[in-house]
Amino acid sequence: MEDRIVKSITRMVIPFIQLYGVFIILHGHITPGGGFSGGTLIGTSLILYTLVFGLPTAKKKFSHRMSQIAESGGIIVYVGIGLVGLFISGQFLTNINAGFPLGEPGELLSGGMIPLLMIAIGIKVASTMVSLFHLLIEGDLDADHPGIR
Amino acid sequence: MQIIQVFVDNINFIGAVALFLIGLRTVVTKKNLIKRIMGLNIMGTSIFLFLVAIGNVTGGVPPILSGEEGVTYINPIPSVLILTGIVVVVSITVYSLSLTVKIYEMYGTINQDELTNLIREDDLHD
Amino acid sequence: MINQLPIINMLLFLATALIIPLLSRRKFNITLIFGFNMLALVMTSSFFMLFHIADNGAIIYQFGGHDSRIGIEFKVDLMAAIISLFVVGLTTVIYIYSCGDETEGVEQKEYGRYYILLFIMLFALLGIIYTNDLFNAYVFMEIISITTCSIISIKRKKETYAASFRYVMLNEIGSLSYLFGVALIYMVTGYTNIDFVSQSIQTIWQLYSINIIIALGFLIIGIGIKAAVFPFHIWLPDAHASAPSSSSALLSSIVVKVYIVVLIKLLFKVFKLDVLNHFHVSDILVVVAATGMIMGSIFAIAQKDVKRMLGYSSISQIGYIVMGIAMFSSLGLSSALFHIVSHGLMKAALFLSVGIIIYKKKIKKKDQFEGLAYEMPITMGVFTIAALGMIGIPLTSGFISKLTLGVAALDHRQGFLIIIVVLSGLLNVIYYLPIIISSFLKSEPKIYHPFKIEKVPWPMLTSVIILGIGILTFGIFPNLIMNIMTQAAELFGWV
Amino acid sequence: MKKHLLNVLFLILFGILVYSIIEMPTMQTVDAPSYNEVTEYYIENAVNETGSVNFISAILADYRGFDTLGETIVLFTSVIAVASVLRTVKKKEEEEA
Repeated sequence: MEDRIVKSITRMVIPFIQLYGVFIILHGHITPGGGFSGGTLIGTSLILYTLVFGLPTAKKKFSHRMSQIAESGGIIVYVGIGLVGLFISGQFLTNINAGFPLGEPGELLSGGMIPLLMIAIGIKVASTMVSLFHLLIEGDLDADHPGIR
Repeated sequence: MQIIQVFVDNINFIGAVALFLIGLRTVVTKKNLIKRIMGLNIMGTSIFLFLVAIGNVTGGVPPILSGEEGVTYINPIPSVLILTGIVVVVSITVYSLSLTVKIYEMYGTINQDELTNLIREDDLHD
Repeated sequence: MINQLPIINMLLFLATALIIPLLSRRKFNITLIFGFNMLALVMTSSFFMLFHIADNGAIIYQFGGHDSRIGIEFKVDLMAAIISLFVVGLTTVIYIYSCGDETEGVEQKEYGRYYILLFIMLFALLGIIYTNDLFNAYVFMEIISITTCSIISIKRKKETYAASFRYVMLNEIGSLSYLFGVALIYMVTGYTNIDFVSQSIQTIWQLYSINIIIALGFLIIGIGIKAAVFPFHIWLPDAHASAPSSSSALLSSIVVKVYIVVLIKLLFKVFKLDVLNHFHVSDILVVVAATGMIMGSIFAIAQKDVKRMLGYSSISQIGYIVMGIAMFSSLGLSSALFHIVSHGLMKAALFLSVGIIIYKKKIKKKDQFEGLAYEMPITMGVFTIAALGMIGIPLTSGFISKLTLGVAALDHRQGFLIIIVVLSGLLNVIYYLPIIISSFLKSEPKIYHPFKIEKVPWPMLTSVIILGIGILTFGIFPNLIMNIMTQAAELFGWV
Repeated sequence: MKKHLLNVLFLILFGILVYSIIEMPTMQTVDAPSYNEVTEYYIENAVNETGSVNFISAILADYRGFDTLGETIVLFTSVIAVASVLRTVKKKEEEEA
C-alpha cells in the first residue's frame, strides 16, 4: 500500500499507543487494567504497523526469533518470580512471605511482586498477539490470494 | 405480577442462556467453519455475561480502594475468572482459525458438507 | 521438602518444554535424552510421593501460603498419586516409542514442537490431577485441549486437519459447558475450592435443587464430551485414526483417562452421594455405560481401518470404566481405577504395535494383516496379548478388571449387568480374533520365509515389549496395584 | 424435518434452563450467596497483604496467581500450536522453488 498520509499518521500515532500500553501495564495495581489490557494495546500497535507497512518490514522490526525469546522469557520471568518465593519461604508464588517490599498502597512503586508479574504478562501478551497475527497472514500469503504485501 | 418481577430480576441469566444456546446451535448446525468458530465465541461471551451478572452489586463501585467510607464494592472474583476465560477463548479461536486456513488450502472449501464429501472420496481412493 | 513435590514435578515438565527450543537442533538426540531424563526424574519423585501418601495421607499444597478458600490449593490424595504415577510412567514408555518413530508420525522439522507440546500437555495433566479448585481445573483443561488437538494436527496430512477441527469444536463445547457449570456452582455457593463447594452444597442443595441439577448436567456433559463417554464420542474415531500412532496412544490411554478421573472427583468429592442418589445419577450413568459398551463394539466390528476400529473399541472400554464408577461403591470405583490402568496399558500396546506395522508395512486395513506374525513375531505377539486382554482371557490384566467389575455388579445387586459385560466381551472376540488368526495363519504357505524377520528400530520394540510384560504382570499378580487401589477407593467416604 | 426437530430441542432446553429462575438465589445485592466471606476477606485484607489498591490485580497476580500462570501457558501453547499448523509449509515451498 503506497499511502503517504496513512504511513506518516501511523508513524506518529504508534508511539502514543505504545506509551499508553506501558502506562496501563505499569499502573495495573493502582488503576483498572494490567498486563492483559496493556499487552494487547502494545500488540495492536505492532499489528497496525504490519498492516500499514507490510509483513516484510514488520518482520525486520519484530523478527520471529525476537518473539520466541519474548514468549519464553515471559513465562520464565513469571516462574522465576514464583521460585523466589519457593526458595525463601517454601511457597510457590507468594508475595509478602517472599519479602517483596510492599510499599505504600496507591503509589507506583508498591504491590510487591504484582507489578513485576504484570510486566511479564504484558511482554508475553504483546508478543503473542503480534506473532499470532504474523503467523496467520503468513499462512494467507501461501494461499493463492496475494493478501497484504 | 410476581412472575414478571422474577423475570426482570433474572434477565441477565435468561440472556446468558439464550446466547449460550444460540452459540451452541450455530456450532452444531451451521456448515460454514468460520460461522462455527463465531458460535464458539458467542458461547464464551454468554458465560462471561453470566459471570458479570453474578459479580455485580446494584449501586456498587469498581473494586479499587476508593478511600471513602461506606461504599459497597462489587464482587471482584468473577472479574478475575472472566479475565482468564477471555484469554483462553482467544487462543482457541486463533488455533481453530489456523486450522480453517489450512483446510481451505488443502480442500479449497470451508463448507462442512463439501468437506465431508471430499473426505469420503479420498477414503474410497485408498 | 516432600510437600513441594507436586509443584516441582509440574515445573520440571514446564522447564523441559521451555528448554527444548534452546537446545541445538542439529543434535536432536541430546533433546531426546534430556526429555527422557526429566521423565525418569519425575517418575521417581511420583513413586516417592505415592509411598509417602500411602503412609501419611494426602499432601495439601496451598499456593502463596494463602488459606485454601482464598487462594488455590493442590490436594494430592491416594487416587491422584496413583493416577499421576500411571500417567508419567505410561508417557515414558510412549516417549521411548516416539524416539524411534521417524517417518510415519511427524516431519523432522516438527520434532521440536511435538516434544514442546508433549511436555506442556504433561504439565497440564499433572495439574488437573492434583488440583483441588474447579476453575483451576478449567484452565488446565484448556491447555490440554490445545495441546492434544495440535499433537494430532502436527501430522500435516489432509484428513488430519478436518479431524482436529472437529475435535477442537467438540472439545470447546465441552470446556464451555464445564465453565457454565462452574459459574452456576459459584453462583449458589460462592466458592471454587472443591472442599468448600462440597460442604456448601450439602447444606443448600434442597434450597436450590434446580440450579444444582442443571450445574451437574453441564459439568457431566462437559467432561463426558472430553472423555468420549458414549453419546458424545463422535470426535474420537476420526481423531484417533488420523493422528500419529504415538499421539493416538497418548490420547486414548492417558488423556481420556485423566478426564475420567476429573469425573470421579466431580461426582464423589463435589456433589457426594446424597445429592447424586436424589437425582438418580447412578441409573442414568449405568444406562449410558451399558449402551456405550455394546454400541462401541458394534461400531468397531463394521470398521475396516485398524486404528479406527481401535478407537471404537476405546469407546466401549470407557463404558466399562463409567459402569464401575456408576456403581457408587468402593468395589466399583476400585474396579474402575484398575481398568483405567489396565486399559491404558492394553490400548497403548495395541496402538503402538499397529504403529510399528504401519511404519514398516504401510498397511492400515484389517484384512491386510495376513501372515504378518511370521515377519514381525514380537510386534504381533504383543498385539495378540493386548487383544486377548481386551477380550478378557485369564492371565491378562483385562480379565482381572472384568472380573472385579462383575463382582462389583453383583455386590450392587445388579446382576444383569454381568450379561452386558459378557456380551460386550463376545463382541470384542468378533473383531479382534479374526485379525489374530489371520496374522498367524496363511492361506498360501508357499510365501512362507522363516528367516525373513523385519528389523524394527529398537526404541519402538522396547516400549512395546515393556507394555506386553506389564499387561501380563498385572494379569498374574493383580494385587500389586489392586490393594492400593482399594485403599484409594475407600477414602471417598461411602455410606 | 431434522432442522425443525433440532429447533424444538433447543427450545425445550431453553425452557428448562429458564425454568430454573424460580429458585434463583438473590442476585445483584450483597445478600447474594456468592458475596460471602471470601469476597469480604479480599476487600478487607487485600490492600494490607499485597499492597495493591486494585483488588482485581491483587487476586489475579497474587491470590490466584497460579491461574494466571496457566493462562500465559495457554497463550504460549497457542503460538506453538498455530506455528505447528501453519509455519513450515512456506519453508518447503522455498526449498522447492
